Amino acid sequence: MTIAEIQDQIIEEMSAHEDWFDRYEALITLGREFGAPDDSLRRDEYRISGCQSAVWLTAEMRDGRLRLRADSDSQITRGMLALLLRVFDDQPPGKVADAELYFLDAIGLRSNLSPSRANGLGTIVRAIRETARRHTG
Amino acid sequence: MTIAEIQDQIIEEMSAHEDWFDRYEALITLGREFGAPDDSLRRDEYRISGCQSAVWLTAEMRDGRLRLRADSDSQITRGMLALLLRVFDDQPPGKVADAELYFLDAIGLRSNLSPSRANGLGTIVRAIRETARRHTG
Amino acid sequence: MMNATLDLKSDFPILAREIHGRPLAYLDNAATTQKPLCVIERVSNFYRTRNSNIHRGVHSLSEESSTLYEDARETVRAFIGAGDMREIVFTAGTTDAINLLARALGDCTTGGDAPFGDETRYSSDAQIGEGDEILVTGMEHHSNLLPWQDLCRRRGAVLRVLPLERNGTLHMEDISRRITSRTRLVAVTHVSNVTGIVNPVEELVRHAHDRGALVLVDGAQAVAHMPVDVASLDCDFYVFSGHKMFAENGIGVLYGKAARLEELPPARVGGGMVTSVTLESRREADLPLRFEAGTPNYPAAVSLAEAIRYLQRIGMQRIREHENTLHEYMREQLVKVGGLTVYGSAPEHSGSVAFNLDGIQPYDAGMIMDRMGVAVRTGTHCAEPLMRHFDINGCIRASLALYNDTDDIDRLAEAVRKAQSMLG
Amino acid sequence: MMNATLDLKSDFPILAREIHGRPLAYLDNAATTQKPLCVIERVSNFYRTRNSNIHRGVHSLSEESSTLYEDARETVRAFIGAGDMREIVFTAGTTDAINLLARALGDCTTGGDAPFGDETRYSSDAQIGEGDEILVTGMEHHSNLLPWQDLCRRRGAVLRVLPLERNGTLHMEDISRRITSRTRLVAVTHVSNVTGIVNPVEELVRHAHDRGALVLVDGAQAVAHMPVDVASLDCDFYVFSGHKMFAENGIGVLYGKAARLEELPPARVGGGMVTSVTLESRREADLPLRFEAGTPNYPAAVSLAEAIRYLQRIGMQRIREHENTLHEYMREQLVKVGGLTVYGSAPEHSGSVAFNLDGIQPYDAGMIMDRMGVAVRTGTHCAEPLMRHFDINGCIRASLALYNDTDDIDRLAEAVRKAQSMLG
Ligand SMILES: Cc1ncc(COP(=O)(O)O)c(C=O)c1O
Ligand SMILES: Cc1ncc(COP(=O)(O)O)c(C=O)c1O
Repeated sequence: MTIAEIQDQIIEEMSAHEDWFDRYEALITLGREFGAPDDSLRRDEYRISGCQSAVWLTAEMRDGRLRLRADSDSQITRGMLALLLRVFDDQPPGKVADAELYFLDAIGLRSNLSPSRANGLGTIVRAIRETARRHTG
Repeated sequence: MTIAEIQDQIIEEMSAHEDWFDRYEALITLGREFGAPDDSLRRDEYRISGCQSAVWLTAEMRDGRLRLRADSDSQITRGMLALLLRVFDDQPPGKVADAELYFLDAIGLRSNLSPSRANGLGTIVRAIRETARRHTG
Repeated sequence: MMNATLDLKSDFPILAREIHGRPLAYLDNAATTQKPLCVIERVSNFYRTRNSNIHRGVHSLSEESSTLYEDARETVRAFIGAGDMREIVFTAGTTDAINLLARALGDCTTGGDAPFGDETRYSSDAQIGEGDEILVTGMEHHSNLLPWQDLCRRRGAVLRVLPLERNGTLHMEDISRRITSRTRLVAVTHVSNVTGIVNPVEELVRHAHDRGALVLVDGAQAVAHMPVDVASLDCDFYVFSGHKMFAENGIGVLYGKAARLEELPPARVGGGMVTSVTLESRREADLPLRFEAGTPNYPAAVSLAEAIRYLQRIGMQRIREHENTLHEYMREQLVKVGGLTVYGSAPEHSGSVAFNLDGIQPYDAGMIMDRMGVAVRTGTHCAEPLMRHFDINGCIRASLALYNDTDDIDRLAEAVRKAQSMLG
Repeated sequence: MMNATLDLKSDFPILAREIHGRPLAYLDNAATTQKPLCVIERVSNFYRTRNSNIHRGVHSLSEESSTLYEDARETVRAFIGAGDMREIVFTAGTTDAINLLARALGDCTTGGDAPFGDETRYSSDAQIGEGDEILVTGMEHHSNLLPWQDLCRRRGAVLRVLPLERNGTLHMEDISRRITSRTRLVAVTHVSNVTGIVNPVEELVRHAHDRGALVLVDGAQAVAHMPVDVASLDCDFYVFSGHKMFAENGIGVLYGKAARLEELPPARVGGGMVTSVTLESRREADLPLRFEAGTPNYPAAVSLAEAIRYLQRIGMQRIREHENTLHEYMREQLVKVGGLTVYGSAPEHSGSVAFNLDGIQPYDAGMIMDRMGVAVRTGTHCAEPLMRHFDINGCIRASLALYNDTDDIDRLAEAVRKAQSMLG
């Protein structure tokens, strides 16, 4: 699926949850299902600075596609990472670098993008895009 | 005359001047008549710090009385010095140190006494009193 | 038990705000306090009618501003029980005050010479140098740690740390061992900004003075919550921030005993702190102006004086009692909720309670609690060594001020339960 | 000739005040400017509805405050034409900014070692040391002189001075001689706070960069009066104060090219400028937070953004033209009065006119003028070397801002006449 198609899918799924608590409940569930903590990933060198919770991110290229791995000690952040990786993982790096990211807005996470947010979602998105850019051209 | 008598005299004289401009006109005249600038006095060691205009002050004891000399480069300050010396010069140092100073209030110069005033009248009065205190006891 | 209750919320306009459709329960007072209407209006009126730069201007507005600024200094002096206005230096805040002091204590020499500026006025003995020791505690805010760390590295001095007991209190038995004849300064917080533990400052001061060491007390978390009297504490320096005691931001205080301040050269220089300047030299103003280079934040000083008058109308002792009662109630309620750990316990507390929900990241909990209208702070609270002491990455901190009430605490408990149910 | 006239007095509540029964003619703008109602109300509203400490709190108020603080940074960035928000460091004011820079440039080393902190990040080449030269000019405000004097003495560097022509302008022919290969920094004011002379900063920057020297421009007297674009000036650092540009006190800006700031260690340390801390070490935050230790004055930053929007609504070019017209009118009127000396003349002026009445002390004149409702400043204006250049002990300074009009100037002339008649 394309980045846009995945975003549309997420928007549809999340639109079932009307209020904030439901939406975050869903996010937390996603976080729980995101996989076991991976110690090979939870290393200082992979840590993104500027988030209050710890966030780790790595990327490599496989078959011309960007393969992302990420983790966090925060459940909510893990939920957000689950969504972000669903959108960005296994996509061509050029698309990752340039894709318009509208689903966060649509599902009510937009305010999390501002640079002063403690969760650093904006910082994570920026880190993913920069990684992608390094792997293009 | 005592310090109180002199103060009363000054209050009477100055009360003739109703508005601020008249009073300051009188003060400036006093400053002009205060005597020629005295270079033996205008020396760094005699300078009181904390006034915007330069003020010099010395004191010595003669016959048990405090003999004050003072000068300033500001006419208005010289006028104030003229009044202060009229009150304090040639008085016993104990009286100078302790005298209640009410004439400044009565002739409308009280606000000049506050520590933040640029003219430092308060600073000058404090310097005179400290000098007097050094010469008592 | 609730008889000491104050009822002050209506004095603080922001407390009427709603957050996500719920009334605000503001429990982030250790970060900054809200401002009563009288303070907000005082500053607004000041700018509308009095504002002008100070520093001995001869025109009326300037004299009015100058007078109000010096009146504020006197108000602060009386509030903390200092002996003399010359001992009250206005700074931009606590961090600024500590940095200023750290620089003055060690960075005004030219490689071993006497400090310069008005050279004859200072004592080079007052400068901290090679081999000297500075003692901090394991619970200091970064602002009372990093400046000393840096000073030690710059001057070849040694940073020592007074360790903590498991419950987060100072290891007082260690004191006589840790304060040695080489100790020049003990830097200690009056109240922990995390655990709310009140330190036995008077005892520390006695020990330090016995060994000839100076004491700086970081009062950032104390002045808004309890009577503070620097004379009876007998500390050499005391610092705090206006914004944590109901005044506007951008003002703080460095109190220093006059004899101590006289020995120190100004570490920040510029307009306003000199009486004469040439290209090669300067003559410096007397205390306290010597330490106030540049245009001071005189409107914020006016706001601080107004905040102090507000506090005095209520009475610091009443405030202390009210907060004590609430603090106990908060601990009780949290224990009742269960499934959490409270960090730190001591004979005397003030302000903050720090805790973590079992198996839940503080950040996650904070997000949910915010949605419940409850403002707490999460993270390391600029006290990472203390986090390491408790072996945690961070925690939730709920911190009190005079306007809080049991309702805020009940809301806190409710929000904690909600976070547990969503995240647990 | 008066076609560029602005009519803004009603925006400024304080200008409706009476002084000794006369309307206020406020001509002390170089000391501080008055605040428009929109700025006063912006801050008041901020405290009533938004206030909370910033620094990545997770609760809503904290996020609102943080966002407004960073928005203010962006507003400042755009206003002075900086390329990147990371280049805008908030300080307490101009004096504070210059002191911070001076310390960062020379006081973060341990006797010749590399600067410490996050050691790998800095360049020890950026530190000023033994034998290096700093060039200031003969017209600097003490705040742009004393910090360099002190730095030179601490580090064994040499302070050089670019002398002035008789008319008070920089001796530009001397420049190539004074900026040598040893010059590390040129510190120059954009506009003199006494004579109002506008310096040829771009030319100075070119010369300095040709020799590999950095340039700090003190913009305290420029930013409120003319369009300023740091990109076209190409200076390395630019500093100014909010209170001199219609914002509240307690906020200032240190602009620095990102590459230059990256090289420099933070000279003030504490909470908020680190990402992790141990008792022995720290990891520092990225620009600009690395230079903002302690709780920043975010409400004053919000006021600065509001002041900038006010300025932008009027337009800096229009303000410049209005003030130019008034400045010329003021000089003309003073010449017409006669019996006085105006100090300094140059192709370009802004803001201040400095003068003395023949045979009359400025202090005396200022007292009389105040009674006429005219607020001017008298004294040395924190520029004693410049006083010495003109061979005077002090002078009267009348200084303009956007709200002044010809009526203020006529009142000034009238007050000067009165002072002459009383004191002459
Ligand atoms: C040219 C110049 N530089 C620096 C300053 C110092 O500014 P502040 O007092 O706001 O720190 C001033 C004003 O006082 C000034 O006019
Ligand atoms: C104990 C303590 N010290 C110092 C500080 C720093 O205060 P400020 O940020 O106002 O400089 C704080 C608050 O942040 C604190 O709680």
